[in-house]
Amino acid sequence: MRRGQRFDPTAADRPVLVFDGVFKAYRPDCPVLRGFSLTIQRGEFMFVTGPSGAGKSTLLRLLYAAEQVDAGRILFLGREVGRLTQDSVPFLRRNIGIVFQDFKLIENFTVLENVGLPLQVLGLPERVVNLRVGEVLERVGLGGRGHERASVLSGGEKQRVAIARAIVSEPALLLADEPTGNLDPQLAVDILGLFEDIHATGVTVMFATHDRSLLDIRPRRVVVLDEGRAFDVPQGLEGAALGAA
Amino acid sequence: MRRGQRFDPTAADRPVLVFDGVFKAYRPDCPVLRGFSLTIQRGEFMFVTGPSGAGKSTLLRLLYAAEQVDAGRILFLGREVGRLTQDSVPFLRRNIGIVFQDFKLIENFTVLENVGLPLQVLGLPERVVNLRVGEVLERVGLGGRGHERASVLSGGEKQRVAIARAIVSEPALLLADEPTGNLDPQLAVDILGLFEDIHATGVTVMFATHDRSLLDIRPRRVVVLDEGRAFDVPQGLEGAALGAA
Amino acid sequence: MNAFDRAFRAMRSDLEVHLLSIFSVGVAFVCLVTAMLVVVNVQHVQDRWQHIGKLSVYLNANTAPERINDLDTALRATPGVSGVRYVPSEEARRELMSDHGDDTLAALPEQAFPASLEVDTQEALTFEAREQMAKQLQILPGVESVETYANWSAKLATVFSGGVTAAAVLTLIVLGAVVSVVSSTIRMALQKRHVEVEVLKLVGATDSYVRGPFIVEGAAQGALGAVVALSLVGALYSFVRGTFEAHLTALLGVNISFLPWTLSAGLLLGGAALGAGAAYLSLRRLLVV
Amino acid sequence: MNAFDRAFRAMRSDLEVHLLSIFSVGVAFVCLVTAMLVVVNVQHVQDRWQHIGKLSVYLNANTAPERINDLDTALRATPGVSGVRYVPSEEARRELMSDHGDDTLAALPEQAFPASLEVDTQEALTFEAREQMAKQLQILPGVESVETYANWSAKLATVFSGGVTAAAVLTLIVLGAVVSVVSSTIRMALQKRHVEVEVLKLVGATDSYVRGPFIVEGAAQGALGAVVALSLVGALYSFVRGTFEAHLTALLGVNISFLPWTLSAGLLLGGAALGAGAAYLSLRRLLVV
Ligand SMILES: Nc1ncnc2c1ncn2[C@@H]1O[C@H](COP(=O)(O)OP(=O)(O)OP(=O)(O)O)[C@@H](O)[C@H]1O
Ligand SMILES: Nc1ncnc2c1ncn2[C@@H]1O[C@H](COP(=O)(O)OP(=O)(O)OP(=O)(O)O)[C@@H](O)[C@H]1O
Ligand SMILES: [Mg+2]
Ligand SMILES: [Mg+2]
Repeated sequence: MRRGQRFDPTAADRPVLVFDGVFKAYRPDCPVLRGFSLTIQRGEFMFVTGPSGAGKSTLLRLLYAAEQVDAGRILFLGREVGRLTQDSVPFLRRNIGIVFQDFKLIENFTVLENVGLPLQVLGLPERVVNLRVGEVLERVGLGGRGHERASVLSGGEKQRVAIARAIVSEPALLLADEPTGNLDPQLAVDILGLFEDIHATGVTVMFATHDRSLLDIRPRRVVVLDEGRAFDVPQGLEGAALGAA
Repeated sequence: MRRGQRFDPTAADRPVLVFDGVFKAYRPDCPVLRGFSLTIQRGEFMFVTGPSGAGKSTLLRLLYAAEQVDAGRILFLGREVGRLTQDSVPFLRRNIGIVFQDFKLIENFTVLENVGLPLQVLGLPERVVNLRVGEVLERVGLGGRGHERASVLSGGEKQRVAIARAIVSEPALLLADEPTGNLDPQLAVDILGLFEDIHATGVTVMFATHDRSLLDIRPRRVVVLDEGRAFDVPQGLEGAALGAA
Repeated sequence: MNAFDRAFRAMRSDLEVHLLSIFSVGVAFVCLVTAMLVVVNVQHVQDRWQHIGKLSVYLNANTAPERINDLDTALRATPGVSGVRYVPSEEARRELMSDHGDDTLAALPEQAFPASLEVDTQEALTFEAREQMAKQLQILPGVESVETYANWSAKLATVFSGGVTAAAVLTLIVLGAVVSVVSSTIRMALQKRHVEVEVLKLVGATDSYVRGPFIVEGAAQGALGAVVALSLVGALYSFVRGTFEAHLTALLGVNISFLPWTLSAGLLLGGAALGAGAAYLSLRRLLVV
Repeated sequence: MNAFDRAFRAMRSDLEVHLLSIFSVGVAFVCLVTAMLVVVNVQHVQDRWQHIGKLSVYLNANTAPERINDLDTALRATPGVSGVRYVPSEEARRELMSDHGDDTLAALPEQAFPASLEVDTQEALTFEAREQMAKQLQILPGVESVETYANWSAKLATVFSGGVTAAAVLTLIVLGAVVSVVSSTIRMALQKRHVEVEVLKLVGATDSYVRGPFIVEGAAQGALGAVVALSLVGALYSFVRGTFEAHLTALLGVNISFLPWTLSAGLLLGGAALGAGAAYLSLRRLLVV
């Protein structure tokens, strides 16, 4: 889909992602998202924050079609996610790199195999896959750990493997759900730097996190989810009226 | 074992936990713990910190006999953990409440069932179990969520269920492995408060975390693990010579 | 919740897999039940033939009626003999023909059917005593030959021991199949529930607490498999019995019967024990967490 | 890695469960293979009896040698007759006794064994033609009766159709058992690997990419199960053949034989198709992630 830019000169100007009045409720009495609207331009870097259970993960899940909206619509590159056929969902997901909050590593696969999965699925030759995976593991500080099984890794190492898998296929959109929750502060800053580097290559990034210290490092657009509503803070939380609640 | 105090007047003075020259290596070239020694008195509250992969989780796993030391010994209430027979390990674990870094919830059980497990295992009657579980869920802010399946919870909710399960059986020793990694700052402080309340009832607490802001809230004993060595900082990191890693 | 509740819960949540596995165990048991059914009925036939205590004293074609009378009287006086009946040549022919309805036999000339004295002996009489009696009768004048049906008994014994061997071989195969189905189901249940097992052990459950429900599940699979097999074969049996009973009774000389309830109950218990054992063995590795 | 590599990897990592399941499928197939073996051999016997085209013309005891000669000549001249042999009474007795080794028959008087003309007819001769011929022979003087063995053929046909029915019922049960074993294994493999499946789908794998290895595993289980059954029954067959060949050949009149390779190959392919189908069906739910 990224190649599509060449053929459609207006594509670069269109927002990469549009949430338009999205409602989502798992239980009727307690909706998670109530009329959530948001437009994200190509190449933006955006934080999503909010208290536990506010709906950050839900927002991302709707995006990669693991959940369906109850009302409203989500447009990714102009296409409505909720209307994709069963067969085209995999092609949507190939354009999105996702760091899952619970990592979702395959425990009995090696680190190499876990990280290489998005490339395997594309049918790339083994050699190319291994080369690319090796590079990415270096970037997350796990060079040389490729042949260990995912189950023996520490919490932070697993998280970095999950990050490596999300970026290995150079997706157009990167969704990171609490990707630094198990990392020490130094490593968290390093990983944030990695996301910024990737962002610098033109990738759109949505970064869901609780970590206020990360939000404060550089003023970025922040979306705060709370009680089913979203507050959009274009230039970071610094000085904004939202306290530490 | 807590009742044992009544019959052994010296027990209260004995350290609850002694690490004595503990070595542990998963790979021969790269030991995780090299001669780790530490004495923890009954009723202490202690942080364990260190960079990702430093061996925090390993330290705790050795304690509840999920791993064996390579050299040295660990004494819990005067008994050597590494020498416990297969049959007495369950009785060791009944005295320890553990919050696992990866939660270890049973996804297809309800929250009630997950939290009630340590009491079920003791053979307590259903009524007592439900009463106690209800109380504990209130304390972690999940009152009324008992009948949901663990798999539908958000990351932070899962973490709180894991905390509830660790404290439900009122253990003598509480091990918490990164128990606030998925919680927003406010909730993290609340949970730390919960641990302090429990600590106030005489429970010994070991709290492994990366979160520097938690370490700074109150000066506590901190053990910093790094490169296989431990640095013991009796009154918090404030002013100590250890920078941000 | 005790082990039964927990096992029941697990089986319900995985109902389809458990039903499939019970059916597989059942298919294995069907072979065994069928073989046992055959063995039981052959045993009946054999018992009947061994206890029927019949001797046929074939007479020379030209034996005088008085000699026959003498023989009759002598036989009746012999200890162990409970009845003697004279069957003339024509009657023998008729009897044989009505028994077999076979045209080939009809073609045989009348001389093929010698007159005989049919001797019924007391049931208590041993096989050896009858053979002895037959030897003594053989040398009497007018007696052509004596048939003790030892031959038939021997044949039946061969069939019977063949049946028993087949049943034994089948039992082994079935044991293997049941153990393999149950252990693969349990192993997979274990893999599926490995988090549950791990968590249970970490919160202080003893090995027996963890194992309990799996063993109950194994036992239930074995027992229910046996029930499935008994029902299937039972249904088949009543169908066969309903349709062919007359023929079978005529052919075998005894009413066919289903497995006695003791054997059925034994199968059920055996299935349960086997399933529990298979589960227990598959769980051995579980001891280490 | 293609679907085969991935399936192979999964089966290796779960070797025991897969072996157990293959064995269970094998046991189910053993029943089928055995039934087929019986059917195939009964078919051979039936073919042989239907084509053997033998007639026995039993002669009256007092038929003069010239009449026998006349009959012989007349028979040889009949179209469709390929050979005639005269079996006198004593020879008939000897033959029967050597065939059956039965003492009861020895007790029969010589008259029980009428002399006969054994007529061999050409194989091409239909059943009806032989019956017709028998009717015509029947009314000739000196002929006591004519045996066309139609009776035997009819009996064999009954046994054969019984065998076919049994094989069909068994086929159904076996299909059920194979499908149940394979689908429970696949379902459980799926449950065990649900994280793998979920992750694959989330990183953009198509449904067919996800399904591939499971279907390969199902097919492998079905096919290997058939191989196990063929080997087991094959081993049993060669043992039986080695030990009892002479008896069986004498009894049946034909050499017993194993399943033709086409049928064996068919079983193998059928097993694979069945396994793949069962796997496919169990995977249907997988479509939704
Ligand atoms: N599949 C589901 N079924 C029912 N309820 C669900 C489901 N998934 C999420 N929820 C509920 O929806 C709410 C929002 O969940 P979500 O995972 O989006 O929160 P979050 O903002 O990611 O929280 P956290 O920071 O704790 O991860 C939670 O209360 C959760 O229990
Ligand atoms: N079972 C195992 N086999 C091999 N290596 C292991 C095993 N468990 C842990 N390790 C390795 O030992 C090191 C320490 O792991 P541990 O989980 O104790 O780290 P940690 O301090 O908890 O890190 P984190 O903050 O990331 O959770 C890591 O490099 C990890 O890969
Ligand atoms: Mg979340
Ligand atoms: Mg850890």
